Amino acid sequence: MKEEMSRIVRTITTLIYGFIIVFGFYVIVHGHLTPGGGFQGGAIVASAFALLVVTFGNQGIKGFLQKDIFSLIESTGLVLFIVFAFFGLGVTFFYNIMANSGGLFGNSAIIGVNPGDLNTGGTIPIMNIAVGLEVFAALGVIILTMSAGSEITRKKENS
Amino acid sequence: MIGNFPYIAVAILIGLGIYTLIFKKNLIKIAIGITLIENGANLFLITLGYRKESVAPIYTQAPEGMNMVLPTPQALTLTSIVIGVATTALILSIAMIIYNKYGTLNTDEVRRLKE
Amino acid sequence: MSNILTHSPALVMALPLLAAFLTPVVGRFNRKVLGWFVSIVLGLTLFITLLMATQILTNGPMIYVFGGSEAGLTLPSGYSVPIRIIFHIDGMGIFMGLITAVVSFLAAIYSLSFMQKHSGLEKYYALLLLLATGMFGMEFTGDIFNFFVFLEIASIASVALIAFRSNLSGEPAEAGFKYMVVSSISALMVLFAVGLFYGQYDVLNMATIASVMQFTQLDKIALILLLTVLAMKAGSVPMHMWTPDAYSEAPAAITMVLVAASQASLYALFRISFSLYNISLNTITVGWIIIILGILSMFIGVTMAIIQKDIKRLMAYHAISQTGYMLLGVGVGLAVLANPVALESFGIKAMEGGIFHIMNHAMYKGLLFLTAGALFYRTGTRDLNKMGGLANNMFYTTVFFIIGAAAIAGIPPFNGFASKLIIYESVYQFNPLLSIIAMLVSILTLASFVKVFHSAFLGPQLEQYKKVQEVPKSMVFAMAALACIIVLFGLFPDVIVKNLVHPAVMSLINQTNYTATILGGI
Amino acid sequence: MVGLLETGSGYWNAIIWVIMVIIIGIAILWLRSHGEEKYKKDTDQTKPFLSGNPEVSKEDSHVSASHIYWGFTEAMKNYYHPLIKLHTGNINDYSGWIVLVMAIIFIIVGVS
Amino acid sequence: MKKSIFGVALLFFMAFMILAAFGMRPFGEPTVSEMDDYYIQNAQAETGANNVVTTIVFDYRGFDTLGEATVLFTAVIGITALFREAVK
Repeated sequence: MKEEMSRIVRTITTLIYGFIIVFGFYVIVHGHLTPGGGFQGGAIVASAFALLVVTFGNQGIKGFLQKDIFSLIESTGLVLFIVFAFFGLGVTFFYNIMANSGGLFGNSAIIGVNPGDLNTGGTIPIMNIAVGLEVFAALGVIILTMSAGSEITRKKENS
Repeated sequence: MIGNFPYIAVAILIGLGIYTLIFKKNLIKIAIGITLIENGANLFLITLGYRKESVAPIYTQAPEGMNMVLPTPQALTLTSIVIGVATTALILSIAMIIYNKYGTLNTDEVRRLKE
Repeated sequence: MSNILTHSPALVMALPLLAAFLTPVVGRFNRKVLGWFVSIVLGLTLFITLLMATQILTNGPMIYVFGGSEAGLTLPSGYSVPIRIIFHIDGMGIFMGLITAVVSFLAAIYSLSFMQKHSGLEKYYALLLLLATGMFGMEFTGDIFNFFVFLEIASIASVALIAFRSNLSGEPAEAGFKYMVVSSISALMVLFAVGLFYGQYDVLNMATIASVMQFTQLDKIALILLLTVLAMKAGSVPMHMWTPDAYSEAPAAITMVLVAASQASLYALFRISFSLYNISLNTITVGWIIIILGILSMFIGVTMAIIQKDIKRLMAYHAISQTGYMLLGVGVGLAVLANPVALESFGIKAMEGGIFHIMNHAMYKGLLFLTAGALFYRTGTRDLNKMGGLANNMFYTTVFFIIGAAAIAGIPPFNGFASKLIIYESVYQFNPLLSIIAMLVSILTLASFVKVFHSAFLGPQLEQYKKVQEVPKSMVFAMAALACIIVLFGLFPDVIVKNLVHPAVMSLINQTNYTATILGGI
Repeated sequence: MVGLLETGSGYWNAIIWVIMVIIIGIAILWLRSHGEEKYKKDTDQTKPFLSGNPEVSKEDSHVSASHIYWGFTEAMKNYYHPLIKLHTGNINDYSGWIVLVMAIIFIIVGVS
Repeated sequence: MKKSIFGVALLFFMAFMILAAFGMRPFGEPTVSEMDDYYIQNAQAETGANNVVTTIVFDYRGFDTLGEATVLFTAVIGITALFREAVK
């Protein structure tokens, strides 16, 4: 992505990328009620970053998307995930302690078809969020690294 | 007979992928072949999970009294799709490194290691 | 303490994973402590693995249900199939787990000074931890899809490690690409076989599949897919061409771990053919297929090794030919599995030889690769033509190389001789020709290592290596530990065979125990 | 007895082997100590006799790796040529070999 | 020459794959579905989540998901390690 794309594309991108990110987080948070979950939502959020990279080129997004922050978010998500797996260690690894406990995300669902209650699922929503963070950060790092690498390749070709 | 067509599609996808691996000489095309095989395997898994006149296994506002498709293959396919994404990203970036170092993507020239 | 024992299968997986997730953060703050941090974590893993080993060898197999309401409760109430992921560690699994733990720990110790000059160390150590985790998962899991996941982890981590030095030259990237392609094929074929099993039996637990297995046409096809791709991952001729590339281009410590990783695939091959389909498959045919693969690997591997000029390529071809011994021993055991008399008289012995050879091979081939790495560390070349007279400068390296070479060539009293002797004598009763070929291969192995010793260590001191001195302490320590293990195994092979190898063989042969551990009494 | 390993049709004990090696070595040294040294040091008697030719220096007499076993490889040329030709470092061939072996095993196991 | 041999091998491989396709049970009629019926019936009561697939991904087979996240992490580490000097 040497130079940025046309004015139309830039305007539309600046308009919609926020909505894409919000929709991705919606998919992440409602993963235990509706189709979707951490991976799908994270992929949606990362697609917003891909859109930014394609539109503005990785010169234009410097200072806006930093790889270090992404890798930090990625480690955070993974550590959150494995720590909530560790919390079950009183019983077994990955035991769902918070399900039906009445606390956070602790309501027990109505058996059978129901409109859905966000405050259910035990550790599942938390793991959804953790995996969502990890996935969008990981895909963001991949996008940024590979676009920068392709720029180096282009430099080599031009010279 | 007609019920086996999805499996035949799976076989054809995998065969095309392996054909690409053997007969195509571009590293990027080889990556595409691996993706083809992987999609064949994913299609196979998700095909196994289908059950006639059933709905997705989600209770949120599901139609009453319908039985649901098997949920396990969908979970497995999700896992294998993410694994495939990781594999493809890594293999493409290795191809980029090779292009930087060798100046070519032809498998006949990317063979400094032999014998 | 008992708590740690109960949860040890989870801890063995979770500790390196957590450390791997934290390694980039640690490396950002302080690069000095990084190597020690990783070494300590892998040492803890080794300690937990030893605890598990004592537990399993005294009280039988170990079960761990992830997310279950109880660690040992595999079946939900009133149900006949396991619904959760189960770790199922028996004698064979813990045997391989010990190899993995020892090898990865020593690799971390060796890397302390071997990788010092390289950049991106935190990524290197994170990948090393992830590779160890993937191997542990492959060896401990009792769930076939879980096995696929860990196979992918091990493959991707080893690819990234093989290509790690691609900032210096292009060859590591090429080797990484080749290994990536072949390992992706293997992993996807494993996934396809998983689908075949799931479509027929609607279970993913290996023991349950084994209990309901009725060798249909689809099971046959799944067996063939798994057999081929796992033999390929183990590096058996004629699917071995990735082995020299990958082994020679990876850093030396990683090459030692890669040997153990390919042996994890070998373990999976044995597990599939013995525990999943026991005598339900056509044991004569499949056993002979494995034997022929082994003979080809032995002979072609060693003959290609003789003409090599790159020291690590030479050793990689030797790794192929040693894999042939394991395939030969266990293949004989599989071929006579259906007839109890032959199994009693020599089949079990042959399998003991083959499986004892796995551990010996991991040890002495690791030692040899580490010595090759030490030579590369000091001389900066892997070309045997450019070396010479290094025995004057590097005393310890020379001694360790002699020990390793004697062990791989099967010279008493080192450990290679013990396992090779078992293989010769028990295979001779099955078919004398195979045993004679094995002995010939052993002679050729000795010949090619005499070549390495002569051209690298003997001869006059070359002037460009005048000021070469001994390698740093941590590398010497790693090599010395492996050398001590080799000598001890060579002096007291019976202890190892009686306490470690025989339980492993029994846990492979006895399928009813394997299924009964999960499903309760049958 | 420690170290006694049963090897299918025989036995192997490394300890006894080491002890025997030590005993034989001592015996050889004892015999050697009974030899007598007639030759004089620092004369031509101690030099190697290459049928009158001067002794080549160590640097020249060191054989480099690619020349070792030249005779062996030369004798087995018919075996090595096709073998080396098979090892094209070409990734297409790698996957081709996998499919070939898979097909062969398919046929063998399928008919049996 | 070698290519033709590989092509024949590929044909045999495809033949066996098609054979396997015809050997499969017909599409949409699973013969045994014991494990999945357990999930569909008990997932809500055991975990309280409505989405059965998510309960499998994060609870029943949560360890697979950990491995899967680890695969992604491994790939990211590998890619950043490959480009570590080219891309600062």
